[in-house]
Amino acid sequence: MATSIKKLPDNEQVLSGNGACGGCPATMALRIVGKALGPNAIMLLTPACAVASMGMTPRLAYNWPCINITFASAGSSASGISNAVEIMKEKGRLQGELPTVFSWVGDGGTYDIGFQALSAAAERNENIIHFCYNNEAYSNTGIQRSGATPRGTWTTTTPTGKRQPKKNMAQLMLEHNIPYVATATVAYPGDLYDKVVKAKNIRGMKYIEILAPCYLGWQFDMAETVQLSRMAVRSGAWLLWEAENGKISFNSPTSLIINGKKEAAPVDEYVMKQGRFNRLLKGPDAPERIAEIQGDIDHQIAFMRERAKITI
Amino acid sequence: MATSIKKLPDNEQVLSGNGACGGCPATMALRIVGKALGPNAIMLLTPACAVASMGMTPRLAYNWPCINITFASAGSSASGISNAVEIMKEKGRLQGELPTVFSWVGDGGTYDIGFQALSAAAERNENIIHFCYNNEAYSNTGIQRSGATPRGTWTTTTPTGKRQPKKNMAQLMLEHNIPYVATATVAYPGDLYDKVVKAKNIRGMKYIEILAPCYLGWQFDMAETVQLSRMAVRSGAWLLWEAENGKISFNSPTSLIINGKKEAAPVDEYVMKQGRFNRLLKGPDAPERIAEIQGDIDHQIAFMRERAKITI
Amino acid sequence: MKAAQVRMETGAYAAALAVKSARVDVVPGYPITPQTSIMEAVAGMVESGELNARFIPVEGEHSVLAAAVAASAAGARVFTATSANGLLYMHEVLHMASGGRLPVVMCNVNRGIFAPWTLWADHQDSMAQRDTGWIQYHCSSNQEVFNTILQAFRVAEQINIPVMVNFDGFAISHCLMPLTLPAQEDIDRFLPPHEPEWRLDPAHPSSFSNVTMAAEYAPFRQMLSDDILASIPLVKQAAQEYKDITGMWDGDTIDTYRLEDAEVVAFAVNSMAAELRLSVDILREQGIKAGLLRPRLYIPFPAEDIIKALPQNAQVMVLDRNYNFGHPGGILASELKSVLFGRRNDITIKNRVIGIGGIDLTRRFMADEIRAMMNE
Amino acid sequence: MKAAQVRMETGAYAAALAVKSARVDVVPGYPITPQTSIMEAVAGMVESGELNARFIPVEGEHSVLAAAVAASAAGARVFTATSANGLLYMHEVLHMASGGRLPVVMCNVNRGIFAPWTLWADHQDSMAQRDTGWIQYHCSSNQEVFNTILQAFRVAEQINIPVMVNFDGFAISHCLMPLTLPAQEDIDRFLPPHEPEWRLDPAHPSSFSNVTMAAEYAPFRQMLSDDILASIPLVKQAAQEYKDITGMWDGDTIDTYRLEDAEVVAFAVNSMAAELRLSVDILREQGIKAGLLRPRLYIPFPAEDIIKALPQNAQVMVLDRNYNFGHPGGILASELKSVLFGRRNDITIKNRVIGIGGIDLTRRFMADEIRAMMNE
Amino acid sequence: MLELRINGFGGQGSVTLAHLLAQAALENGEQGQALPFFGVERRGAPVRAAVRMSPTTIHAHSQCELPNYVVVMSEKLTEAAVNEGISDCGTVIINAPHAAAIAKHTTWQIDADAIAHEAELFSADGPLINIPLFGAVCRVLNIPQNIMEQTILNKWPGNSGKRNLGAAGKAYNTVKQVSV
Amino acid sequence: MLELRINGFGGQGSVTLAHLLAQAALENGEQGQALPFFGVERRGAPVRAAVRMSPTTIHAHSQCELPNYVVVMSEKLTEAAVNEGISDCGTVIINAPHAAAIAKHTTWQIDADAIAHEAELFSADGPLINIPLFGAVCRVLNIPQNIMEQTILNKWPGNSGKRNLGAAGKAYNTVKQVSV
Amino acid sequence: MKSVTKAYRPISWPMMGAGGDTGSWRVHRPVVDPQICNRCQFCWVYCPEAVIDRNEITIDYRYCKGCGVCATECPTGAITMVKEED
Amino acid sequence: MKSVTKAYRPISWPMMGAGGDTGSWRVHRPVVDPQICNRCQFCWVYCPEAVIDRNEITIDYRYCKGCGVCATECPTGAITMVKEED
Ligand SMILES: Cc1ncc(C[n+]2csc(CCOP(=O)(O)OP(=O)(O)O)c2C)c(N)n1
Ligand SMILES: Cc1ncc(C[n+]2csc(CCOP(=O)(O)OP(=O)(O)O)c2C)c(N)n1
Ligand code: SF4
Ligand code: SF4
Ligand code: SF4
Ligand code: SF4
Ligand code: SF4
Ligand code: SF4
Ligand SMILES: [Mg+2]
Ligand SMILES: [Mg+2]
Repeated sequence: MATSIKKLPDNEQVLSGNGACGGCPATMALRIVGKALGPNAIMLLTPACAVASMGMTPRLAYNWPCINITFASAGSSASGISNAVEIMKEKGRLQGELPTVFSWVGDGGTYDIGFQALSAAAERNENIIHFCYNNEAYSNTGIQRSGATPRGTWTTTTPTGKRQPKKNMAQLMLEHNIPYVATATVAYPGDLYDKVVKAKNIRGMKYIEILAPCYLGWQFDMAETVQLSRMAVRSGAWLLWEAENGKISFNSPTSLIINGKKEAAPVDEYVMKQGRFNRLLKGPDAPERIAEIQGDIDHQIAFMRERAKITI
Repeated sequence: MATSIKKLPDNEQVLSGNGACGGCPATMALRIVGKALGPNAIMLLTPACAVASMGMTPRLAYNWPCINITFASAGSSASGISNAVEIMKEKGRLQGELPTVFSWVGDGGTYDIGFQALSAAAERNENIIHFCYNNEAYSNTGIQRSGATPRGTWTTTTPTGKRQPKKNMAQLMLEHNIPYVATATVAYPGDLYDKVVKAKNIRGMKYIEILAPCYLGWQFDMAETVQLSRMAVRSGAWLLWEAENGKISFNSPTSLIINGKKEAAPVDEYVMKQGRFNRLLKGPDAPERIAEIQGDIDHQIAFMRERAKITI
Repeated sequence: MKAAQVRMETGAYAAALAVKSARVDVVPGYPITPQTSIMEAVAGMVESGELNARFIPVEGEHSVLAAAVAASAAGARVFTATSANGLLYMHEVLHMASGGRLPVVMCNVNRGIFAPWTLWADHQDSMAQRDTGWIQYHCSSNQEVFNTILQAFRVAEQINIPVMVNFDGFAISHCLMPLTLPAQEDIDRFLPPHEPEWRLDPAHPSSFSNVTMAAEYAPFRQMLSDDILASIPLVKQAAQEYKDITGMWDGDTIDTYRLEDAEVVAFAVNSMAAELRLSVDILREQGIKAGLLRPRLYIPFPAEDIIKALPQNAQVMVLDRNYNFGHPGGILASELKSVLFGRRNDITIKNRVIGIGGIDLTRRFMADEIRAMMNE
Repeated sequence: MKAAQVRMETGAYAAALAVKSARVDVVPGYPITPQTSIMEAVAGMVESGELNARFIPVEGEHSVLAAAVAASAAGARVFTATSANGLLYMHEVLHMASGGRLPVVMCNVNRGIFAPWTLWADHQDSMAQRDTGWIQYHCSSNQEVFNTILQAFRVAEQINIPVMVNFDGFAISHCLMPLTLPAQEDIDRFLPPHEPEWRLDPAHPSSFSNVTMAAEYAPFRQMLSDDILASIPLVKQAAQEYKDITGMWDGDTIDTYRLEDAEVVAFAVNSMAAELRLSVDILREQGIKAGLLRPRLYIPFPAEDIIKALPQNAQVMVLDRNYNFGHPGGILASELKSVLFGRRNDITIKNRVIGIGGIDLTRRFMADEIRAMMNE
Repeated sequence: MLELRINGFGGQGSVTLAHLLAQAALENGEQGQALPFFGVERRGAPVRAAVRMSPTTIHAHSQCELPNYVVVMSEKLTEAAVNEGISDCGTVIINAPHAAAIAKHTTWQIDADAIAHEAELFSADGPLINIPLFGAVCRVLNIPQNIMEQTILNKWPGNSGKRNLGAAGKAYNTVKQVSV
Repeated sequence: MLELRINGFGGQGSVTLAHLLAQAALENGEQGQALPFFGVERRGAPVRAAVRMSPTTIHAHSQCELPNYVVVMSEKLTEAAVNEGISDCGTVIINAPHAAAIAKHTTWQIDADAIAHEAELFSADGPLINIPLFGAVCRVLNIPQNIMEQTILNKWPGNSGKRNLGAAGKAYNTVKQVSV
Repeated sequence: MKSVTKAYRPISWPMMGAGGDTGSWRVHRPVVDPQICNRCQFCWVYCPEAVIDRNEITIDYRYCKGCGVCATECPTGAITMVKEED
Repeated sequence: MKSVTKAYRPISWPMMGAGGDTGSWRVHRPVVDPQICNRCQFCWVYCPEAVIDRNEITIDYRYCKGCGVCATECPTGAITMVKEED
């Protein structure tokens, strides 16, 4: 059972009056992450909504030491910091607990331009946590396609719908054989909290990806942010799982879908709620388009069900 | 059954008197690749031994149109070329068969600095073949560690032995859900030839990785190049497999090891033949070090055996 | 001249329309503010079929230009666009494009660079690329952006050197202004299809950029240096022929305003140079004989045209929107001094760096600056 | 002064020994010829425990510098090294390092750039980075490489600006020469531990390089420009104190040879400047009053020291090992002209670009060049 | 050259309003320019846009420091907008049910919200006030009503265009100068 | 300043030979410099290295165009090596069983292969000829034998050093000038 | 080595309202009815702005952006969104 | 658009001996004994230099580098490596 809401700690690392859109799922998620990490951490950010939201010099909305770095560099810069604090501690120039070094990066900075440095950090098993808050597009520049954009999605660079399915990023990180990989989303704060606490206490490379339904990019009413997050999980469009040392376990409610205790909701409702899909579903080809989206989801569920059986 | 040696075509795309070391496995492999691709192809090269071997301006040892590109760029530059030739053909500016666009890249240019562009090309399912000739190090610069260097290997940047296991690159490409992925090595030319012919006739992204035992980096007698390639396969240090649309099948002799018809040879002989390992195996910790290497191999065999069972 | 069409367009969309008019084959792209609007427009044109080309949405700018140069080597006409850190990230490939003599045309929508982050215009991004071997234009209006991209393809393909077309982020890229679109036949006359004399061709296998010994390498570089200078007459010719065909003129290597009798010459590029016309008028009203010299071509630096154009004993007020680190002031001032050294000792050069990180440059502010510089 | 030790070392190994002597904390690295030898030496020292530091073998140079600047922001003393395309690939992060005022020290082992590929020395790689806001030294011997790296850390940490230490590939990096190693206590006295006044510290949370409006952004950039110039006295001080402590002297911002009464002044940097001493001797034997002025500090450009040092009416022969695209000739010549404009009209400047892509520069060849330039 | 600044909140459609006004200038046989200021503002945060009209080519590319006209899309912003800068004897146009005259400045008032409501023009953030405001500003700038209407029809051919016409026309005819 | 060029094949140990000579200069109280030329050559391809010795600081950093001494590691290369450049009345040292005198140049001969064989100094490519050649060149340059030996022992403390001493010493004493 | 200049670095410091007085962005205002509220804290946990007091279930209107997430997620319907009157 | 200059590009053309007369690199020379050879073509397929005639099983010594792979892979021992005499 995930930690209950009432048991979540009081500390707030995300300060009120930040620069994010109302209802921002990334900010929502970061608040929970902050409760799990606490103040003794160093945050890295690549250009993204999270940067536009953090306040402009000299004002800061996050209550951590933060460093903005070049877009491709989360994996390498985080490695630089974690090596720096460790050697400075060894040499006695730092006192107290080692801070947790974590990157807070969008899907563009994770799936695309930042993937190489991230993959290399995983290969070196650097002692960092990489968070990907995934809003399935380049939101900060106005919604362009990314490697995380699902097939059939409208973006400004795929006006008739993206042709290729998204990368299965969390699985790719899993196949790097790192000690911890997890997926989460804003509708399940207790689940997210527990995963971050777990990651914080594991040495080596950790990857946590958080689905972040963005009303601006996905085109729904901002008040529905958490609803969309929940629908994504219930329809199987987003799967909740974690893997310690390569062993996958699914988290509720995804676990129910995986082990057949519960049917995944058909994707229609989820899709129709979002302008990024439904604007392309007004033509006669709507049924095939929906079927394609449903097909990608079904494939992913079936695949991960099998993949989880490998426990070597 | 793989195509027999006598049935391999006569055409030579690699010309005699090239600049490679005697006994170069990369050149050996490229010769076979050339027989499969034929002359109607465009070759991309990132800085590597293959470039030092191709002759200096104005002399060229490869009988294809070739382009040298920046180190990180195989995936993106190949995409540029394949899109260029296709649109020019559409517009009637190119006649005849579309040429095969392929990259000939080392492990450094594939596992490390080139991984991002390669991964993105896979996500876009570009119509190219990416070949990785894997000599498990940065050979052209004098043997430094790469993401392909196995744990326990001496290189100039890991003088006491690399601490981390190598990336499972071919599997990572498989998890990108591209139409074709294959592994090969120089000791099995027929197997390599067949895989390249297959790749050539599939539309979309193809990845073929070729283990290339390099006497200079691995530190053995150059005449033994093919022997080492064979030992790598027999010991299970290198697995021969291919995957069409995600369905993995193993090739002989790896298939025999996988389905238990044949024991993998213990790694000792393979390791002891190579200076890059045995120079670190003179101390009392030799047994553990060898056990660690054997452990990585056993794990890989067991894992791929299971992974192959997923046919979704 | 066929009937042209006038419409209201942003600078970014004007660029996209030029790409369409140039019948480009391949456009690799990646988003970055304020350039993104160009890529969005091009992607839209390609998907709608309005433009028969391939749009390649790669994963970062290093790959954008890597895809572009390779497509160019394959014989395609290639365009791309970027800004600020996107341009910086391309740096390695910028050198490859010029060294390899690949005639790619790229828009850089000028924006200040990281660190720290800024979204707004200054010229550090493109001027920091001055040693990469690209020809560089600076535009001061939407119309000039459109016109220059077409002229750039012509020059690039004639001399086999890539060309960068710079214009300010927001002040031009997001500024809605009237745009005159010449008839497509006129444009086709001005810019015939790309006919490279070399390309990657299986029928004639040859290789590009192998390792090269100094004896061959040095002459390649010398030729590049020479040909960049040799592009000046081509730039003039392109401007002239474009005028003959479309009737439009933005200047050739330089553009001047009330310069003939000027005693005080404002020297600047890009959108601030347009605004400076109004500053010149203000100064003239105040009884100061002011004028404007705007290098439209920044690389190659049009030294001879500038030396010819500058009135005797003029005070030249160079307004840089960039820093020349290691020297006081900006890059334009330093380049101007270097070309006037020993040739125009009559000229006084004064210099200020203004407008960094998007500080708004109004006609009044710049007129005041120039007046202040006079008493220095 | 404690007893020093003399040994034969290559320039690359001399650099690694300086890193060890500076007690560096973090060294991210990636191989590239001819720099690789430095990283191999450092990796060896770290694994053997000779140097208590972290070596991070990242996957490419963009990541090398990204790891370096971040480690520096965390408060570590950071070194790295690269060459040619490795340096070009870092370009975006070079700007971040200076804009963020992070005192990283990096060796660039000069090598010509792609396209096409060359392995041998010229200076296009580092000089194309002149607008990135780094302080740049050029060294002309193994000993100077060692000495300069230590001085560079001092200056970088005093003024919070990254420093690039340049020396030629092979001619210096792979040249075995006698090297004098001062005692470690002397070095520790010269270079105390790094005490940054700001770092990423959970006890005092603060953020680095958020989006910044022009009103704050512009002053940051102005300060960077000012502080780069303000480093000149620190460079001199460092050279002087290093001399006081170790007895060794390579010049401060500039280094001269037989300059006082010279009528013909050779002006060049790096290893060719060492060889030029012999050319000067040859010319003197031929009755030509030749001398040498070698900027040891390239950025900031030591304008005042050069203006002071140049004899009246001298002919300055600038020998560039790089191209200043868009202008005839090389970058050094153009920078020298710009600083002499209006200040030393007595000086004649002539310029040639030589040694591109590793063309061997012998004392005789350069003496001949200079003689030829005299009759131009 | 006529200079105008729009002050509003993100989501109120200030960019479209600026574009419409520049389009109207062209339609009216003049040169027009719309130059919004873009930042990292989110929906709800204050935003600005510059508009210029001139019979001759417009070379200015800066924001309008001292515009002849200031359009205030929400009365909350009135004071801030005026303090931001306006030419002496410049004119202010305020969207509000009722507005007080601004000292030393000709002041016009229009209830764009009400008109939008009536015409059932809505966006996620409430009434689409930029259409009526466009009508009102055209009136204040003495741009003929038919030009104003043509501009709308060019932008929205078809029904939405028609609905907009009504609202804009109503505003064109009801915007009134506030007497001191 | 004394300048010397080594011409050999990749794998023959020309770099080590150059380093040893430069070390010997230091050992001998002079300044030394070893400057091999690096390219993309593979084992077996022709290679070059420059060596300089001087009582005063060495500023030269170029390859040796017209060296005073040329060391030819394989007689196959003799002609090429001499044509590459040598000062008038420069000296040539050739590794060969027997060698003919080179016109206008003092010529020395040493059978380094034989000596290496004898001393059982082998590498992957055959006999390790650079050790005996080092001895021979020292003799020709009049570097005292003890300096030569000290240089070897500094580089290879321990047994391999000893074995090398023998071979180098033998060469030191058997290298002979070829009479014309 | 100690720095001799106070390097002018682009540094920022934590504060509320780093993004401005974001309360002014509101179009609708969330109003809690304490009678109906059951103190489940759902609104608190989902509020991206951290403006809800988890114990009092009161809202800091200086910064509340009026996104309405709290109202949507409230299981008891204790929160209603009312139009801001300007 | 047609180019007006013959752009001086770094182009190379296919030719044998692009890496030089690589035969001179040889330390040992492979010698085939036609009596023993069974024409299996193993040597041909593994030769990195493409200097073995697959039918005649003869070797082009201009370029053979003497790596010895052919000799090692020859199943019949028909190839022996003999020291090059200079
Ligand atoms: C090298 C470089 N390229 C492009 C950009 C422009 N850029 C800034 S934010 C951004 C989008 C980031 O997308 P993502 O990582 O998914 O984060 P999100 O905006 O969606 O939160 C882009 C493309 C940049 N700052 N640097
Ligand atoms: C950006 C950049 N970084 C580094 C290099 C230097 N470099 C050239 S070849 C090479 C090694 C390539 O290794 P790999 O790809 O494995 O090919 P191999 O040499 O092993 O055949 C390196 C590091 C370069 N040319 N460009
Ligand atoms: S665009 Fe989406 S992700 Fe970005 S700040 Fe707004 S709500 Fe958050
Ligand atoms: S080093 Fe190895 S891979 Fe490189 S050319 Fe030589 S044999 Fe081939
Ligand atoms: S969600 Fe509703 S019921 Fe629960 S605490 Fe908030 S207001 Fe009360
Ligand atoms: S409306 Fe949004 S910001 Fe305001 S309290 Fe509710 S959730 Fe928080
Ligand atoms: S020795 Fe090597 S190169 Fe020569 S023929 Fe045999 S395999 Fe080919
Ligand atoms: S491998 Fe041996 S037997 Fe087979 S063809 Fe070659 S030489 Fe003959
Ligand atoms: Mg995103
Ligand atoms: Mg390799």
